[in-house]
Parts: sequence; structure tokens; C-alpha cells
Amino acid sequence: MVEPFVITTEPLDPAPLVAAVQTPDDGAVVTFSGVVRNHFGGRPTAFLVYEAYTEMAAPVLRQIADEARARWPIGKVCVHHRVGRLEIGETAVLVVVAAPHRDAAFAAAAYIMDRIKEIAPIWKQEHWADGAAEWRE
Amino acid sequence: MVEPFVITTEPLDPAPLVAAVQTPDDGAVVTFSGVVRNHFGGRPTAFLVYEAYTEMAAPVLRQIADEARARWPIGKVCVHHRVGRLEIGETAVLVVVAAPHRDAAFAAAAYIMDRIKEIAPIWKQEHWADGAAEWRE
Amino acid sequence: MITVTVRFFAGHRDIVGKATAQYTLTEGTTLGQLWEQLVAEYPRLAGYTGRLLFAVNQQFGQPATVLADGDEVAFIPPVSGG
Amino acid sequence: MITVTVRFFAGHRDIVGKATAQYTLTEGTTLGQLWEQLVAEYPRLAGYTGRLLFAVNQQFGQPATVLADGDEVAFIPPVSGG
Repeated sequence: MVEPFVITTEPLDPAPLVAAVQTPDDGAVVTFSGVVRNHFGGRPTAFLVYEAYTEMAAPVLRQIADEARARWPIGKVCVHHRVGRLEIGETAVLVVVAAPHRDAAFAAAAYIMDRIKEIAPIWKQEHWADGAAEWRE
Repeated sequence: MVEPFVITTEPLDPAPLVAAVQTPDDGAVVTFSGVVRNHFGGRPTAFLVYEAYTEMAAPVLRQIADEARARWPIGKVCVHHRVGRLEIGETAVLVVVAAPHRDAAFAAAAYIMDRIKEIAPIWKQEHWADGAAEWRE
Repeated sequence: MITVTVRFFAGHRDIVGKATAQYTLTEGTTLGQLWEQLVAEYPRLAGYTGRLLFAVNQQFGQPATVLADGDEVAFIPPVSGG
Repeated sequence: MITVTVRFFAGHRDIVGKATAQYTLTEGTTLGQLWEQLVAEYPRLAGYTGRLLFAVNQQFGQPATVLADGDEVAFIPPVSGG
């Protein structure tokens, strides 16, 4: 049984989330993977550290999914966000949305990501290749 | 080595495609899975049979990805489409798009699906639960 | 005279009853003219006129595309992949 | 008087130097008033005024939200998840 809204220090794997959202009514599953890039604004990144207000963040992810469900006809949603130290190429967030039709699945997944970046109490600390570190705002 | 544009009778698995498109420059990977639904227009479906003009369809998938790349700043793209008999819940198509930023990845993946449904020489035969069959147009 | 191979898919194959056929045509025959010939031979194809994509040698073509000896032609009924 | 727990995250925790603190306040104190008190105590927090989200007991609140004894408060600096 996959929990739908999770903050975890473990590496993220989309396969069980995709399996968890699928029902026979849904013709579309959209998966967004947010991956650690090797630079930001042209400055080389060494790694990132993510931190969350975990007790609040997981319910906020659920609230955001409910907002999406109020706007588009979608089925099940899973959102998992990783915290702790992440290396370049590792997945920081997975948003998986099932829907009867693809337009709703795409729109809802994009909306959920937008809202995560607006209100989910999760923070990213950029550790630059030159050794400096700062919280991204 | 994953071929990017493939027509296959084998079951589809997104994991190797997601791995194949990722580069350290890309912060976003969007995966679309098109899944066989249990009904269409309210009428119960038993299974689907997909057919392709394979020698043409794989190059058309590549052409569609190139169209998307001309419109949005995206990285690598994989599109795999399954043919043959597919049961309810099986994946018929996978579109995987990597990009530096998520907006381009979402837009390109949605565009690629739209164009597949417009021009890719692939056909779906609906086998209804009542035993009738017809090509969807 | 030129000889071309026509491939039939999906609903077209059901109507025509075969997946490929060879046609010997006068030089200068276009894709559109070949389609008209097929409709004359298989009247049930008529319903697809105006809803087709055209292909020659696995590339999209136009009704005015002139055929050449050895071409592989496909009249693509409305697609429904994905 | 009431006692509330304040949790600090990310840049706030760096400024304050701790992850949680307890504050004893007069009844009727609002989230906004507690934030002003924190800015007075830690002037480097001032740059976050107007860029915060407010939370009480893991639910979003407003500056005018009145605090109650035992509340868990968080002033959420600009988020950057995803």
C-alpha cells in the first residue's frame, strides 16, 4: 500500500506510485519528476539539501491535490517529496496524476507543481560547487 | 541503450525511458502513460488491438519530437507505442520528455500526444464487451 | 508504365481484404488519382475521401504527389493511436 | 498568559540558531504580533516581513489569527520545494 502524500529521506521510485494511482477508469497517467540539476542561474551546483516542516508538508500536499481535483476531473494522485542531501540527477519530487483523459492529467500535474512551489513548507539549500551554501527563496 | 522512438509488441516500462532521457542539465522529466480504459463513451470495452504502419510510425514519432523541440527548450525525448492486443490497464503509449524547466516538459509532452493522435499511423480497434469490434476513428 | 505497392491498414484492410496490392499505372499518375482508382474498385472506401493522410515511401505526401516506379504508397485512414 | 512553541526552518533557523523556542505571551496575542516580537529579538528576520506564510498547529493562518495556549506556530520563509 503506497501512501499518497509523503515526505521521505529515501530515494524516490515512480513505479509503485504509477501502479497505485491507476484504475480501469483512467486512460492517462502523468508523472512529473523534479530532478537535481548541475547548475542554477549558470552557477555550478555541488548538491542540494532539502528540508521540510514534515508534519505540515504532507497535509499541504494533500490539500494541493484536493485543489486540483476541484478544478479538473482527475482520479488518484500521489505526491512524494524527498528531503535531506540530494546529489545531481537524483529525484526530489514525484507528482503522479491519473485521469480519464490526458488534458486533465497534464493540467492537474502542472498545477500541483506550481502550488508546491508556492505554499508547501519545503526548502532547498543550494550547495554551490565553490563551497558556498544558501537557502533558495 | 534505449531506442528513443519505438513501435513494439512488448509491454512498456517507463523506467528505462526515464533513465535514458535524463541529463544533468534537466530539472524536469514528464512521463505520459496512455492506458487502456474499461469503457469508451459509456460502452464497456473488453480489450483493444493496436496496429501500426511500423516502418513509417517510428520516424513520424521522431518527427513529432522534433516539432516539439522547435517549439520549446527541451532535452531528450522517448516515445514508445505498443501494438497488438492490449488488456484493460495495460499501457499503450509512453511519452517521456526531459527539459531544464518543467513548463517546457509539460507543454512538449502534451503536444507530442496531441500530434500522435493527429498524424502517427497507428490505429486502435475497440473490442467491446458485447463481442462487437470496430476501428476507432 | 510504373508499378507501385499499396499498403492497406485498419478499416481499409478490412474493406480491401488484403494488406498489400500492386498496381501498374501510367507515368504521371498522382496519389490522388490512385486513390480515385481504388475507390472505383472498392466503393466502400469512398467514405474515407477527404479524411485521409497520404504517404509515399513512408513519408507524408499530398494528393498532387506524382508517383514513381517502385514507390510504396499508403492511404492512411483516420489514426487513433495513443 | 499562554505559552506557544515556535518552530524555525531554513534561513530562519540559521538566524535564530535553534529549531524551536517557547514563548509566553499575553492572551489575545496574534500571529502578526508574535512575528513583530521575533523581529525585535532577531533583527535579521526583518527582511522576511511581508514574504512569510503563517501556520498554527500545521494549518495556514493569518497575521490576525489569535494564539491559544499550547499552539505550535511556524513562520514559513519563502518555500523552494520541488
